[in-house]
Amino acid sequence: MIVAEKKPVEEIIDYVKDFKKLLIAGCNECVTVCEAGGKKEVGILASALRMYFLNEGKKVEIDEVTLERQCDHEYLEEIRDRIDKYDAVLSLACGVGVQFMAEKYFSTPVFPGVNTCFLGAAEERGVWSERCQACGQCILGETAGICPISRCAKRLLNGPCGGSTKGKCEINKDLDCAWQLIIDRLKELNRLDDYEKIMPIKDWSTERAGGPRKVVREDVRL
Amino acid sequence: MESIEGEPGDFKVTLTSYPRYIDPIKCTGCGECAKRCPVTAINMYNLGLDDRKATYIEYPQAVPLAFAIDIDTCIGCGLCEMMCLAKAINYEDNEKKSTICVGAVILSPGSEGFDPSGMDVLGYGKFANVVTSEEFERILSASGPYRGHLMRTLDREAPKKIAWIQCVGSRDVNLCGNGYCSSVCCMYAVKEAMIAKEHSHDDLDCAIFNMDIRSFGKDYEKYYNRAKDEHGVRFIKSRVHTINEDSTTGDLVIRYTDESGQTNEETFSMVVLSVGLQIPESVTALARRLDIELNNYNFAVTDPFAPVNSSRPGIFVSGVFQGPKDIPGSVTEASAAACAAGTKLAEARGTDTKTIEIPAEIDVLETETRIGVFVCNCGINIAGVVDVPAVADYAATLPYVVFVDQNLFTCSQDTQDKMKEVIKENNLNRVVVASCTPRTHEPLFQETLQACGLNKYLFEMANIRDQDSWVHANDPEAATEKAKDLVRMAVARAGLLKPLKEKKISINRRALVIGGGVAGMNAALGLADQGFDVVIVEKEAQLGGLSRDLTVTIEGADIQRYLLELVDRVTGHEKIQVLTESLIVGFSGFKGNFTTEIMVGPGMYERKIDHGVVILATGANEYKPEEYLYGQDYRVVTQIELGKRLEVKGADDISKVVMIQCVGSRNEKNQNCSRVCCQSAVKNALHIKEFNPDAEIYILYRDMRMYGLLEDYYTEARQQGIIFSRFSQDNPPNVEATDEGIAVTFKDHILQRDISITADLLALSAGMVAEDTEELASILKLPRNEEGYFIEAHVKLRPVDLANEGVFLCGTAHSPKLISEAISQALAAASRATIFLSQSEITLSAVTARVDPDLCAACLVCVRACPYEVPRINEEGVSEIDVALCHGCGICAAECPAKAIELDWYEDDQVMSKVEALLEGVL
Amino acid sequence: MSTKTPSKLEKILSAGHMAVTSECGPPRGSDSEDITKKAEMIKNHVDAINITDNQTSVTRLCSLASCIHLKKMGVEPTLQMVTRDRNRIALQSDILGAASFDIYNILCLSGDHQNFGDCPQGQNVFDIDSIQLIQTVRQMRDEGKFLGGDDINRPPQMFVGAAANPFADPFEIRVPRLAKKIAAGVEFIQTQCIYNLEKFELWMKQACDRGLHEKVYILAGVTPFKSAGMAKYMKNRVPGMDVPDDVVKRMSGVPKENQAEEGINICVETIQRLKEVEGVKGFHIMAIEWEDKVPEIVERTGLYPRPDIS
Amino acid sequence: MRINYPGTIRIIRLPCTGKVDVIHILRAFEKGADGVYVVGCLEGECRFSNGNLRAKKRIEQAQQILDAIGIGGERAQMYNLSSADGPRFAEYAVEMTEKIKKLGPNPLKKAKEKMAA
Repeated sequence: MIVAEKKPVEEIIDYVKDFKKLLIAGCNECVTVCEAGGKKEVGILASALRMYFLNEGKKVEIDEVTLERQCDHEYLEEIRDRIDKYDAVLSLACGVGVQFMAEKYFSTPVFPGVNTCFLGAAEERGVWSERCQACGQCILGETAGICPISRCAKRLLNGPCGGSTKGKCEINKDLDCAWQLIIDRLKELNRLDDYEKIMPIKDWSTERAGGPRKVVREDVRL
Repeated sequence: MESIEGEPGDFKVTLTSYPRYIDPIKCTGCGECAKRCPVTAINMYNLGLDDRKATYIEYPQAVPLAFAIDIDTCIGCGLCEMMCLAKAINYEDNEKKSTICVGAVILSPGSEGFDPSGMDVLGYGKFANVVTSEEFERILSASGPYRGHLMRTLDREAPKKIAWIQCVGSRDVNLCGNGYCSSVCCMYAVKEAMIAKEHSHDDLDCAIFNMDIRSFGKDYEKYYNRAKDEHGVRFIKSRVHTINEDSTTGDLVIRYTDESGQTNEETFSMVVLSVGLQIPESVTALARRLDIELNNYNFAVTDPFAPVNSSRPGIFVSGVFQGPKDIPGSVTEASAAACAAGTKLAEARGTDTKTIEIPAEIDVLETETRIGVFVCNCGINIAGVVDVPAVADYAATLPYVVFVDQNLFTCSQDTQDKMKEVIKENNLNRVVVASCTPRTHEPLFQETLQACGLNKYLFEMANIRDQDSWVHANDPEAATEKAKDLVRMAVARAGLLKPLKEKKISINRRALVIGGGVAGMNAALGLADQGFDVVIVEKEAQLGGLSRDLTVTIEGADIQRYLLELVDRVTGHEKIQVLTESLIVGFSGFKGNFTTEIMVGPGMYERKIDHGVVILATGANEYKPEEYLYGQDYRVVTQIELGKRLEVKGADDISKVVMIQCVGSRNEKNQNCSRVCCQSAVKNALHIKEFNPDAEIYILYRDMRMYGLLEDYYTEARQQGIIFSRFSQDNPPNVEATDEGIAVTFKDHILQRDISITADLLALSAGMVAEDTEELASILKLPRNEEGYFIEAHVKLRPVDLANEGVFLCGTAHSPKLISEAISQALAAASRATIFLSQSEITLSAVTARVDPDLCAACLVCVRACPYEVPRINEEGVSEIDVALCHGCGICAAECPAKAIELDWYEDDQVMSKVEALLEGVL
Repeated sequence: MSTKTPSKLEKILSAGHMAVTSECGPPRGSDSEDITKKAEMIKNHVDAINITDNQTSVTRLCSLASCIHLKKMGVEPTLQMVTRDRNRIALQSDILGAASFDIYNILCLSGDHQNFGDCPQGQNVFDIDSIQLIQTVRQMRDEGKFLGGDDINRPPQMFVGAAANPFADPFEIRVPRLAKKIAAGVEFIQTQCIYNLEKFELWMKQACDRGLHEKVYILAGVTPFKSAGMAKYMKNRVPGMDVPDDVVKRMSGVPKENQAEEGINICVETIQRLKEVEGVKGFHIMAIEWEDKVPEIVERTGLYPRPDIS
Repeated sequence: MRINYPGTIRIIRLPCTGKVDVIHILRAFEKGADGVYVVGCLEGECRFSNGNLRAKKRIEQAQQILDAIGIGGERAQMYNLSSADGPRFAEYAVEMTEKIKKLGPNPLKKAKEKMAA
């Protein structure tokens, strides 16, 4: 899923301090699951902002809503009838949701309430880590199911570098060396010989290098 | 208790009740009498360290929580009688005799701390800063004489260095005649040292002078290690000669001999004497009257295989009267005694029970909210401070309030009757009582609601006594305002309350006992003898478990004979079904209604058993040593192997034996003490001496943990010339195999040099390891500690329950223990299970969490946050909480990032309505 | 062996001589004298001088310009090139730039992570990695083609090197990794600084067992300690460095004023011992900001004078 | 024990401090409370295993937010005590009251007055 982190309240205040009517919009998908932008966080942020504005002597109205998903038109439509009431929207969805909201409601300023971090997994409650950089050309089949692009600090396709120490990355000893993981798993799979195959220079055009990407599925379109 | 006459099942007990001069039934515990009492008396609860009044309550947790008059100090001024609005004072009260008929009796008269006044050298009574451990407990207590501030008695100065002297009044035949070990002093001394360090504002130095540290209980060794290694408590192996006072500072100089025989001195600001447990004279007199046999230390005589049966049939014993023990042991044994007594009384169960008829519930959701408020004066407890009429008038102005009344004592029977009428007359559908604490009185008022056809959850209390009049007695005006706030808050919440349905679940009155060893079989019999069906699941082909390898107890009781009888009783019992060679493969359900899937027999056919409770008795095994040439040389054996050998071959052919203690215990792999190995060693050593009095026996140990009455055998062993030599963990004995024998080299701590013994036999006191229950624990979702022993719900309060309701624990599955202790614990588990099984249905609390599936994002936060693993993501892909399993803590509701969970009766709106009512108009 | 490039280093190695290389770190400024002075100190004692490429991710004068300065003073440079900072366009372009100045040696590296340097907030590139850079140079040289497939007019003539760290984890792939670099086309190897001789010899032996020493010239890397403090720092703080306890102990065992001398002694002893190891074809002396000691080390190990091949 | 403590406190009962959420604390300030504190069991002695540790985390979170919006994080606190420890309850009540007195009233009160004027 998409993993996001709450923005500091100070930063959010800076965005919205000059508005009079605000809508805080949560999203009931990824950001709820990673506890950054669900209904609960909407309530907390709304309360915090109400207090902030009152303390500043400003009269600001703040409403709360949590949409099922902010990356789908149909769900975003749910606030169509009242969007004009607001000077601005604070979206706690991921960057996708924030933009989709902004596209849809073109004349309403939309601000992000979270920092969208990465595509990751929940290792345990409160610990998420990156697993994928959406490069568009999956190589996991060659790397024993461990992605060096998202998990090696230098995204080396032919690692490890000389800094790998005791299974950890040179930049942070709490970080696993992705190539150590790959080698360990190759060994487990009895495929260590594959290590000596040189990975060719990667075609990054399917990653952001190729510009904004789009998936068009003719089979499911009408 | 004066006397017990008659036979088991039909005893006539004569009791004398001493006068209290205050009727405990009328007394509301308000305390006005004590407040007005002009007489000061010594407070013996704080061991004379502070004062109380002649009208008093012994301690805040006393049951019943009622006052009494100490007639020895009372001057008869009559003030209390004038003050008491409940009219509970009766100066004419006198001694009453009564007779009750019972079927069985349990004696738990307890013990007293040893009085060290007679031991001159320790200076107790002479030097103010020498206190007993009991006094020190009071000093540390928040309800103690110094309110928990660590001070010494002489000058109320904070001590900088405290010493504990162990074994005062224990393990000492010469000075006090108490040859036994009191079993508890080591641990309480360590605990006191840790708490003292916590309470101290400086870096308090704590030293414990001891002969052995006996931290033999479950996880106690870890606590001891923490005290030693992390908190720097010093443990000094020594014997204390004398304690002298430095008269200018009040400090105390301890003169002691250390292990090497050298005499040293060290100065402390305070000395605590760790006094042992002792049976008081009053108890020995009682035992004499009741014709209960006592041993030479005045503990009740019991059989190792019937540990709670006194010498007189139908009379059972528990607690320290049975033998020195700690709180977990006492609580366990109390349950065991209850089981043993209950077995004989099973027929009578439920015959005196009265059932209350509850009228059908009125539907309140569709009707307008009508709140009634009852403000209590609580005599003058509330009214003496709070302006009750003003509060009542105020309540009448609040939204939805249609009725207000005030009462002298709302809890009295007549007021309750009146309240019922009022509720009905006024069609009240929410009730607020502004009085005392819901902790004690909520159930009473809820019953009243139910009697009027109202759901009991339509009730709310405002605590204007404990939280108001009692604590703001000096500011009546503010207290009255606070009372109004509390009432306003309560009314606000009451308006939002909804009726809740308490689910009733029927109980399958059958028990599943996992493990057919001594503990499992005793637990099964404990239940079966009371009429409950029991299924025992044993994975081996035979019953008996580890005890099949044991020969005799240290007292000389024949274990194999006992086992034979036990197996006969179990297999012959019509209520018990035994499944051997069986494996548990599935488990589901909740308290009262479990289903267990079992693969049975060599054919592995599957059976499903429905049952209401589980008793875990999976046991433990002797550790297979990897140390000291075990398995490499036939002359190296474990204590169990040695025991068997002695049984078969005797010991005529062995003349030199070395035993090494703590093999596989108290080390990095297994931090805990295995509890039983010291006595195994002494037991086998004494047996060898019986066969061959000339045999030389060396026991190499780290601490000899011969707790309780076992100490006598330790003394005897030394008298018989068995040599005990201490080694330290970092310098263990060295063992080599030679043609002549096993050469064991160790450092003698008295001689301070290495000694080498070539032994015919080396016996390793191998510790205990829990049976491998990893898979079982994961199937049943039960918690285990690092060593693989199951974890009880609360060490002291619920020693045989698991946190998972309906699951109980006994025997060595809990921790290493002796056979008699395992039997006790098995009976205790049966007793706890009986409480459960004796009901035909149970009512579940309605305070449980509820998921709104429309909001749920299936994020797993509740699944991960719940301490009981109750929520699960169901087939619809949303979280679901089984009310039968929910404990009602509300953690999931607070954590839910989608705000999809509410805790009934504590819904967010209901909680926040109190905040909003309180702060109404502030902004 | 016949040579494929005009590189002096390659010629010396293929003639069967023990090669000696050293390195200079460019200045954090634009004064070219910093580099020429260092080179002056050692130019008679080494066959080629590596110029590091923003080592430890600290911004410095660029490697290519520094190499040009060496070239101008008649010293043979080895251009170190990391893939951290440039994408494949920039890398190829810089290779051509170097070739235009007749720089004949290149060392292909991935580079330290920018986290260690003065711009930890910067973006890294890693469009390709070190092994792929080896392939790139070889393709440009041998096939005369850019990565995109177009022909190069006057392809670069470069002797292609890479680093190898026999001590990094996991040890079991250290030799396969060397093989991988060889398969990619590397011609000479300069190793990480060697203090743990046993481990290096084990690695060398495993490499020889696979015959790798015949496919690539291996120059053993050495760095003299200036002090016991430096030994401890390298042991504890530098990733991928293996400094055994007894070496640290030996450094700490002598008085402070003699520690520098002891460091040189250790370095000299290391070279003496490794000269005898099968597969070692030369030495790469990395005297960090201590270039004036290089001549002494070279002389004391009998590697002076350097062969004259032109 | 009837130990006197300041009359500044009103108690709201919950089954476990684990039921307290950040929003409950913020709302109390939003409505004008000068201070909020949560009293839970001693650490390691939660009846529900870890509710009090969760509450501690939530108080910390509330404190951060209150600091950020100018109300002051110190106004929210967590205390732990055993249910048998009346004196300590009173001690904490005094401590909290003094702390809040020092900090003065909830700044929102003044802000509101100003706006009204």
